[in-house]
Amino acid sequence: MTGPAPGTTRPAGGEVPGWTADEMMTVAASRALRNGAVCFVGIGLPSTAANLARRTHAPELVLVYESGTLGAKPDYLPLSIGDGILADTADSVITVPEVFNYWLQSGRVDVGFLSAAQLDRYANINTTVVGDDYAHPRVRLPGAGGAPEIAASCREVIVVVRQNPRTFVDRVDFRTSVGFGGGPGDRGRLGLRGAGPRMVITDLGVLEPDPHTCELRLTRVHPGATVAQAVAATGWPLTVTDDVTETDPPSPAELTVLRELEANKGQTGGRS
Amino acid sequence: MTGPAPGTTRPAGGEVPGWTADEMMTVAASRALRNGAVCFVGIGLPSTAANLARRTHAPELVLVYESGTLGAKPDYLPLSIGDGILADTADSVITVPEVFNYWLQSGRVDVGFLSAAQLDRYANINTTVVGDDYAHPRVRLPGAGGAPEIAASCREVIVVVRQNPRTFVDRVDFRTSVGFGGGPGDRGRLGLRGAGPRMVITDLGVLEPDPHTCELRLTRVHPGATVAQAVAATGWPLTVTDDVTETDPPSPAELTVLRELEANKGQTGGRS
Amino acid sequence: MAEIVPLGQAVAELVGDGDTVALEGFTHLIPFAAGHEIIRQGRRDLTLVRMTPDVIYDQLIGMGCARRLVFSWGGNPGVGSLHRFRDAVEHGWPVPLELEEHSHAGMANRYVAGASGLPFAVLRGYVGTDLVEQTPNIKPIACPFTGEVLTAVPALVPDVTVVHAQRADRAGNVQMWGITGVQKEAVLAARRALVTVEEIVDELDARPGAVVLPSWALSHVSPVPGGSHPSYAQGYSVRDNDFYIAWDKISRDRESFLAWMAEHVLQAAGREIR
Amino acid sequence: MAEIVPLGQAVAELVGDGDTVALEGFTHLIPFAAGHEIIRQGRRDLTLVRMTPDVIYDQLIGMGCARRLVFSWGGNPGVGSLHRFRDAVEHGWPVPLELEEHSHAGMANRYVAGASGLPFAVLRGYVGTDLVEQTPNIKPIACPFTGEVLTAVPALVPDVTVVHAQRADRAGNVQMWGITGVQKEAVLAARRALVTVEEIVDELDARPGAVVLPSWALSHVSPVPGGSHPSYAQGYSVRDNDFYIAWDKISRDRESFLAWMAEHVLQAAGREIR
Repeated sequence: MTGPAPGTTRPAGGEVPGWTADEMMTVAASRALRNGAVCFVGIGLPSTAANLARRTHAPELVLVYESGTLGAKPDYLPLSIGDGILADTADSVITVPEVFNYWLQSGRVDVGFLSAAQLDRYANINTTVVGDDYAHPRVRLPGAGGAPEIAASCREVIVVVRQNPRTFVDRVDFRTSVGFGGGPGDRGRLGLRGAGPRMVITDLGVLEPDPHTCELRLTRVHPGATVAQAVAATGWPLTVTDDVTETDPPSPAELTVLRELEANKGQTGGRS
Repeated sequence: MTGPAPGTTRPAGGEVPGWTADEMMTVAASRALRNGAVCFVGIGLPSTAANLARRTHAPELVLVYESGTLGAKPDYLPLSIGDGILADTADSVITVPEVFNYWLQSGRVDVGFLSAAQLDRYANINTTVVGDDYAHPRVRLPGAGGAPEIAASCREVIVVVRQNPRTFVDRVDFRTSVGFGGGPGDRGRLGLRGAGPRMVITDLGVLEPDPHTCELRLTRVHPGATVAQAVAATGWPLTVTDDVTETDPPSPAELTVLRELEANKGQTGGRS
Repeated sequence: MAEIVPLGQAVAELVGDGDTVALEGFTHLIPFAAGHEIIRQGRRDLTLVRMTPDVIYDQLIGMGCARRLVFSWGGNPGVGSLHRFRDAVEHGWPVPLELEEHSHAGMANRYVAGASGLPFAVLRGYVGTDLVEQTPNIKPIACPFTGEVLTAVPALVPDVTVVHAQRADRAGNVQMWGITGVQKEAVLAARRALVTVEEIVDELDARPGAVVLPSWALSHVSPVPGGSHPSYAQGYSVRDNDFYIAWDKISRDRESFLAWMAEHVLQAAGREIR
Repeated sequence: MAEIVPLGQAVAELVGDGDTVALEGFTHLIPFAAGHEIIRQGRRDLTLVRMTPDVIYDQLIGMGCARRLVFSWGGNPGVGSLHRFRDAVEHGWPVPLELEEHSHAGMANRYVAGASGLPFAVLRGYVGTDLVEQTPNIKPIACPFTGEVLTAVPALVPDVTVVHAQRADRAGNVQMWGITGVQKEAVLAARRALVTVEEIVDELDARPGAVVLPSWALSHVSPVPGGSHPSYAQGYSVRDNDFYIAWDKISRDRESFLAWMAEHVLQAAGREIR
């Protein structure tokens, strides 16, 4: 796992008939994956997005789950990172140390998905504790999991997270995974080999780092959401690009596949 | 491989009817293996001795070949460390890095067999070059193979080598593997975790380290060989214990099994 | 050579108060039954080690068996938080829980170092994160050849590692397949190792993807059919996802947790939950 | 994704003069045919890397392809010396051969570091041996936690690694089984990788002990039935032990060696020795 488990879907700010905000978020994430890419996926939305992509525009997408399955091709959505369907359909099942050393650390993974409990303007991520005192946290979160090294070693990272002021904060209480650190040049100084976050996909739109300042800027809003909503949902003065575009709505094909995937989630789970 | 490849058998100093000196050497080596021990074996005489032991007094002997076969139970003597029969009969086939890291380095192996091109009174071993100038050797030998770490990490080491002044030298030209280094305490100072050489089995007899000085002393002679021969075959003033005993001759059972093993060596090799 | 003994005896002989214990498993093959036996035997002050502490660790923590947790991700996979874990960290109930926190890559390499007889492991990790300040067990190390600075973490050497596998032969050689995670490393890193298995068979015929743990590398093997429930054993059972979801409600409240444990674990010696 | 191309094209595209080349194999699955193709294409100044350089390296060295050898054991397994290797080291024929010499444990860990994207590996090794003085690539390193001093060796990162495997599917995913030695690490450590296979199949059905190298981790795959002869490919051929014995006589003498190479390798493009 690479962050807190996902909650349930909720409608976007402006109720839009036809699909939920989470469906839009998942579709946007799936579109961000090019065919043939090697993708490191955790359970939840990233796994859904990757499997949606594999069934639509990216049939050659290579899924790597940190449980040790290389090239898994699950025919239903696994409910856990170690679901048997992943081993059954993988090109190769390897050990956990091998996943992290031979495949992730070596720089062989193109895209890593991360989620966040807190995220700042440089896309630094907190999945450890909420509150200023680590020893006495207000909320104890699951912790780092694979995230710090995914953030460090994947060629690029895509963050998928719902946008609200509790999550989009001016300063993360704990830096579990590094985005752009304190700004330009920091990744290089830290010796991180991947390029870092390429985009942050939320239920309202898409944020992308400014190539010069590395600060996240709103570049897209989803249908039914507004720039004003995105700004209001962000705990720092959010920069908005002059040419904010609107995300193409989910296509009927995307929605059909996505809903079929959700309907058959964890198919055999607990039905022994 | 852990040393130079074995040559062919030759009769002992005094010709003894009934068995060859190499047969006596192999039988003596096999007797040194207790049932249930985990044994790291190279090809040649050590492999023969270990398989003889498994068929006589030590049916539970665990054979580990550095090619990555744990618990191999070959039904004929392999001609190479990577013979298919080893993989076919192993409890587990693992990678070479795993053999050396998880099994040897971790201290899980009881007995390691080594051979030598040169050996000194502290059982330090040379399998690298003959001659004083490494860059321009008189004879270039195969090199270290697994020997340095076998010598370092096995709980104990048994050296099997033919005894003559060219091999049993006052000073090895190159120290490939450490026996007792310069004498008492050296293994500890070097951080070597195994106890080091327990015995050196030759075609003439058996040498064992003095518990105080660590220097090899002649403790046994094989039937047909004499103390005088052993002393003459040693390039340093060989200490002889007061109570030198004579090795029990190979039993008919040992000889039968050994010869059957030799007769069927590498059975399927090249017979495709 | 491993001895094949009943679970109760194996835990009694191998797990003591204050021990460092790793019950490993990566969603698959989690040794729940062994964890329940540790709870029944009332072990205390354990240092629990695990990459992904989940429901069985929530139970051990909630029953007050643990003083310390060394981990990298603590949650109820696909469901949410571990409420007993959170209660221990946030409110010290039933006893305070010290944390030593790592990343998956760091934990995996710490087991590898332990299995390899090395005092530490080297990785590209942790750099720039706040994890570094929270433990002395993450340090920089320079490459003697390039000068590049990487990260070192100390070897993990549990007093006991417990894993669950599909089967063993009568000599105590263990075979597991499917997702085997970091179990081999965790077993080889430990001073003592217990493997619970679905069944004992005459012959371990070769299987694709099978990992074999030789008997001579193990302490005890205990036959415990269904011993990984609600986790699963590929080829024997499927994951009881409904239980993981139900656990969220059971564990939210201290009383309902204690009542559930009393009924399903403390009074369940011999018969395991299904 | 790996391209499936003929051996000649694969070697021409992947192996250049002066490259560091590892043709790995541990008695089993040694890529002889690829080595012969490198000889036919007249590559020079290669740095050859291998744990156990055997007959194919004797041939590459004797034909003057190599300037340098990085290795841990050089011999004709079960037979004796490598005469061309010795002639190059002892008399500089046909060209001098620089040596960088390690132990098996050191070489294996150097490949592991290369495959892991680390600049070095740590092991308990070499201490007290004369190997340490012969290369700058063996250095002490202290544990940052215990202070214990261990040994570091730099990562091996070949320009090209070549291995032989049983089969590949049409997408270029490779499957090998039996003794697979250090081949996976050698492939993942390299900048480019070539795998020769006994056959291309539609489907790689799961097999006990099978190791899969995904197509996306490889450069080229070349079908070369019998491409490991006189070594063997488990399930396809057995080791030609008679050839290894015969090689001792063929290679003893420079002229007989050259004559044999001319007849069986140089003039054998397309058809491989049987």
